Amino acid sequence: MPPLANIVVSILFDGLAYAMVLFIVSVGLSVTMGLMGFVNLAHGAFAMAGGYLTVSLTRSMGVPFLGALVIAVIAIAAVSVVFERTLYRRLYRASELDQVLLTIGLTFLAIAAFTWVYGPVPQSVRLPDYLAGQIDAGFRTFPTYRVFIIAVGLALVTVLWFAFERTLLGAKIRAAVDNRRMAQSVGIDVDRLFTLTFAVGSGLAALGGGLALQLFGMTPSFAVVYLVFFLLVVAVGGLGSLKGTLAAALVLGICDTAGKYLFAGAGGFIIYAVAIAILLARPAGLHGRD
Amino acid sequence: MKRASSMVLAVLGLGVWAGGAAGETIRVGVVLPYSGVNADLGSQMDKAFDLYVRKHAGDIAPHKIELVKRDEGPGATAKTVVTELITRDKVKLVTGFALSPSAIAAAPVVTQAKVPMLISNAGTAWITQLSPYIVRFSFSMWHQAHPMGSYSADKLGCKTTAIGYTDYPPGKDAAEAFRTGYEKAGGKVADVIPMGNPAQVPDFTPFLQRVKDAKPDCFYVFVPSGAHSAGLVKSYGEVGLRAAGVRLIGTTDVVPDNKLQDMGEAVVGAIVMGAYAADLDNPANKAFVADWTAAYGADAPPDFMSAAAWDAMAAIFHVIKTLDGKLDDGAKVVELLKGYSRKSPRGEISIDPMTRDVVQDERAMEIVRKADGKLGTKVLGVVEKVKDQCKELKVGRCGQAGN
Amino acid sequence: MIASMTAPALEIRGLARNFGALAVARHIDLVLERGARHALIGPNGAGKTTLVNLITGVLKPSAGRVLLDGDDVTGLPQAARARRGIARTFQINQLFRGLTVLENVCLAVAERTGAARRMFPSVRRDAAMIDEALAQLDGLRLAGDALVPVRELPYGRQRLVEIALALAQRPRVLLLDEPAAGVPSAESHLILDVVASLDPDIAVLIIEHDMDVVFRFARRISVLVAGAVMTEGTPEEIRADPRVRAVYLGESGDRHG
Amino acid sequence: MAATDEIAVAARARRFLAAHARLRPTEALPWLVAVAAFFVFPDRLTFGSQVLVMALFALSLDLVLGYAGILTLGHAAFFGIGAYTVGLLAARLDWTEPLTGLLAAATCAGFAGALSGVVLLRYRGLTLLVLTLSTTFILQEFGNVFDRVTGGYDGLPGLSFSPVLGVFDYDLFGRTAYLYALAVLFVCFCLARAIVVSPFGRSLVGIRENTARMHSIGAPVHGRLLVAYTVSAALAGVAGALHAHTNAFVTLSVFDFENSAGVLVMLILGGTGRLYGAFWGAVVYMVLQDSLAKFSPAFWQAGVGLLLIVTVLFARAGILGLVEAAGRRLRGGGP
Repeated sequence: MPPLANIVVSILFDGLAYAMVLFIVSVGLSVTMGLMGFVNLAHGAFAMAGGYLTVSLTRSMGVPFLGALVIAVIAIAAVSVVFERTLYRRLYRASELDQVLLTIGLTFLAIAAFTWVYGPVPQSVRLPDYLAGQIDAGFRTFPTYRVFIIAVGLALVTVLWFAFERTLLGAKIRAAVDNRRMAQSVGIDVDRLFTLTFAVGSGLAALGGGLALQLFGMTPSFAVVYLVFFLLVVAVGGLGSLKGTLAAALVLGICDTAGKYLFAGAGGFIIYAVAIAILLARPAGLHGRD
Repeated sequence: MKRASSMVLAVLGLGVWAGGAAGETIRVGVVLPYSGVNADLGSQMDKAFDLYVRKHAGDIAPHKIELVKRDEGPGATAKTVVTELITRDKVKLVTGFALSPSAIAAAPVVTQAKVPMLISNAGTAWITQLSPYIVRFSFSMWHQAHPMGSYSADKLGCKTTAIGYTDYPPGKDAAEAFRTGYEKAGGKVADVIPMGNPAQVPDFTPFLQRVKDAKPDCFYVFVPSGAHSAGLVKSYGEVGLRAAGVRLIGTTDVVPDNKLQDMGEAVVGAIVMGAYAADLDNPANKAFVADWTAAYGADAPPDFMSAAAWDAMAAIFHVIKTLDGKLDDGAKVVELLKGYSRKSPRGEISIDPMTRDVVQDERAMEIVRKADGKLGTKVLGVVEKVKDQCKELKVGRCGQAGN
Repeated sequence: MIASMTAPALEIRGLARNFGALAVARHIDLVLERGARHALIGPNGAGKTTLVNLITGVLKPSAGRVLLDGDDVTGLPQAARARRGIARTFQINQLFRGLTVLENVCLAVAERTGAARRMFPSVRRDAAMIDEALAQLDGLRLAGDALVPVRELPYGRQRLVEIALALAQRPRVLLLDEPAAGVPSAESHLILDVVASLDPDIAVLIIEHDMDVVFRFARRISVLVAGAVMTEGTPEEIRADPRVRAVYLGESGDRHG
Repeated sequence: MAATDEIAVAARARRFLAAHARLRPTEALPWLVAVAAFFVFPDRLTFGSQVLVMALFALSLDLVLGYAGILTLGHAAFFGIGAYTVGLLAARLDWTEPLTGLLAAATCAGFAGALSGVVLLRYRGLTLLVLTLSTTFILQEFGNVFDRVTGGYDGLPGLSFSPVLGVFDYDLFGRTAYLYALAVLFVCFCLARAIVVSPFGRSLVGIRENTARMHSIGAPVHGRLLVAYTVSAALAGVAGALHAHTNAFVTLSVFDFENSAGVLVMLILGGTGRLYGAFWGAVVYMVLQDSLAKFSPAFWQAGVGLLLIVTVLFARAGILGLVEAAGRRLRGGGP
């Protein structure tokens, strides 16, 4: 295989896998922020909870990895509803500053709680054999786990796209993101819609956490250290936009990977520089509304 | 109980330390990251301090020791923490310091207060030059990385090597120290790759892909021990670097003992330079690991940081015993520590009287699958009595006149 | 200077604005002489508020020019036009709701006098500003509410504060966008009385749906339909125009019985 | 009759607005507490000086967030620029005089504020949040790449600054550092206060309350925000310089996200748009964090997190918001 083509394939493949993780975690944040204008800085904590739950299920209870992921998604989605009903909904009409304070408080609590249970040592799980190792595509090999992440990501994109664009529920969500007051006046129960999207968003964050576990390891700081990247994706994509979040995850994921590969010395700059460039040109994001 | 009541008062923000210390109770300040991204490192050392105090409390009778623990994590300023340990908590010594910036920030304080600082991890080479009261029991990156440079060129057949490091001072030091030793021994550096910052574990794959495409004999790595090292080794396996015949070499930070078992088959065959591994075969280490396992379980073994902390505490006990609990004169304590040596879990270690930095044997260790199925190390060779090569070779700031 | 003395207070030439393919303003011409009392009427969605936004600089025109006292201000931003004497009120209140009525007016006074650039307090100069604001409020019978936060005022009084803010700018051209909108009819006369007693030197353009008000107040009327001026004339001419009856008076005729 | 009413109203109005500018007795409280702390906690002054530095940093943020309504997550950039200004001047040029150092820091940080503000202040909301925090990260990366100049994450060690006013040298107990920080904080508070009660400051509040209306009454909104942002950046720079002076050390961690987010949390906790919210927010947050961290170094975040959540649930608008509400209720219920 010629070197240049090899480089391009590497960047696209690794970038795509990275982008999928970014997308899966960020999409829930984007839709909830777009729908209610709620600044949920605790989103990373839900991802972390998903990761730790996956660890516990596979390690202590012997649940297979895939099963553990599914259980984690459902469990975290359910738990998030409790938080939404008891805490978040009191602050829908509060200022964004109060929302910042609440969700940072929740994140701090989550960090302390998970340190209490799991300790500060990074946790990871042993992958099942069919996900470890490599897939030989003839001209080169690809890590199986990354192929798996890409497959999960693409499947989710398809399902979410269908749910968003082709179902009544999706239409209601889009209408509410567009204009909440108008949606309410035509009889859409926006509060319930929010609870639902919040649950789905948190569940997806948990899935992202469970998948990222293999790449980054899981420590109690996960809730904050990766939050910046999720915010970057949401802002660059445009609030409340599925297409935008996907586009942003792809652009940032692939640019970051390319930067690391080609200009390792400047690699740290690139994701931020790209985000700044896009936002200066398109303040509302790639698919945002002005 | 006394401690609990003082905590309550502290919580109330009254800031009054209730109950004076008993005459022969020696207070030692422990500064470690208990919260934040580095909490993991803190806990490895904290366990060692606690264990030593518990095991050896009788050695210093009739004196007692009390550890006053302070967080080195986010939100704390090391200077404030150390100042208050000295002025309010009346500690006679401070130890710990996982992070170099904290030790650097606190250096002027211990100089001014004449209180010895026994470092158990912070690795920037020139820290010991910042104050005559600083003694280091751990290592600088030059202790391990520089010998690894010559060893890999001479003994491991690394004709060409790519260097990857996390882009912060220990990483930069580890890269420069390795390169200095490696190029002097005739090796050729194929690529130098900064691999992200220590705060977030990056997706290592693109960096490793780049190494794979450069096809060097060896890939020398420094990443912070913890989530970084686990992520790196996973990606090393996934990208197929091992299959492509690129050998993973580095310092012990890449394969800390408490994460080793999770790393899987990918790590087998990696060769690291370091002073400690949990399965090192010497009596002191066997006793240490046995005590540790009894206290904390077999799943969470001690690592090189635990060993350094263990030695620092042993030195503190030695000082208390020798000076019969009279530690008011910090200069005297430091004098006593200069030339101090002991049979450590790391083998024989000593403190260089000139630099107040540790002198220890560095071992080239290969990661192997042991008979019991667990991952462990096999010592390939030993470089004896290694001093901090940064100061020996007078590199950069290490060459400037210090204290 | 001479030219600007004789030039109309406000002149609009061929003003147009498109949103994509949708033309919301098509080649509008309009002249307001000094002291003019001009009404702008037209069915909903005719582009009346858009025209106000084009005149004040909230929107940039796709074509055409806006002249203030004969000077072209088309390229100027909103704030610069305001400082040159264009003031407006909003159809939906745009007030500083958390501040008192007095503070609201003081903000406008401070912008006009340039005091708002001052970064330190001065008892003497602040007092002068307060006195001017109070005088303004007094003229609108709002002085009694001076210290009440705007959000606590009844809606009708808030509409008066809208006008007070605009008048505090001492404008030469005043654009009133449905000043009595949303006010119960029992109170609307308070607002219309204020409108009727405005300084005769100010050129006033009023957008209003109530035809009784329009015919009583205006000396000239423009009828805007689908973004274009259909006709312009005196109240009598407009009343007599059959096209106006057809598109506009007919429907409002029903409303007013 | 009507005439006397109006005169009465006018007099009241003048008094009312003047009251914004007039000193209230409660405003003495923070300063009394700060001075009292000097005598009551003589062995806590190093910590106290850190609290005062953060109070100043929060104050600088209040100017843009509390008054002008600009939400930013990049204020650590200006703090860091201030800290590195005095750090580099001392380490590389031997310029160690502290007061001129503060001025230099204010100038550099203010300049950076003006420069970045020209572009950034055209944006709002999440976009601005991400733009500011990305810019700060890039600055930090920049400092890491040029570690020969900045010292990287190991920082500029062993900075020694000249005695304050040429007389007061830094002592182990932090007496000088505390009083120096307190004096600088006081001067900056007076400055900020004058700005806030001035017509300029009121126009910032106008922009926060209703930007559209400010445009229409002729306010050059962007220019106003730019001036406010510049002043705020300069003050943040002074806070950073003070941080460097009192610690005798600067590292790149001054640019950390935690620093930007921490100061934001302190300010919101204290109450925005009130000046003294910056003071009380910093005091409450840092004293609690410090006490809890001594009690339990590993789990102090649980206590701080709980405080934040409870504050939001029971005291919108922060601690001072709660105090004001309580005050209103007392007055309302009293005679």
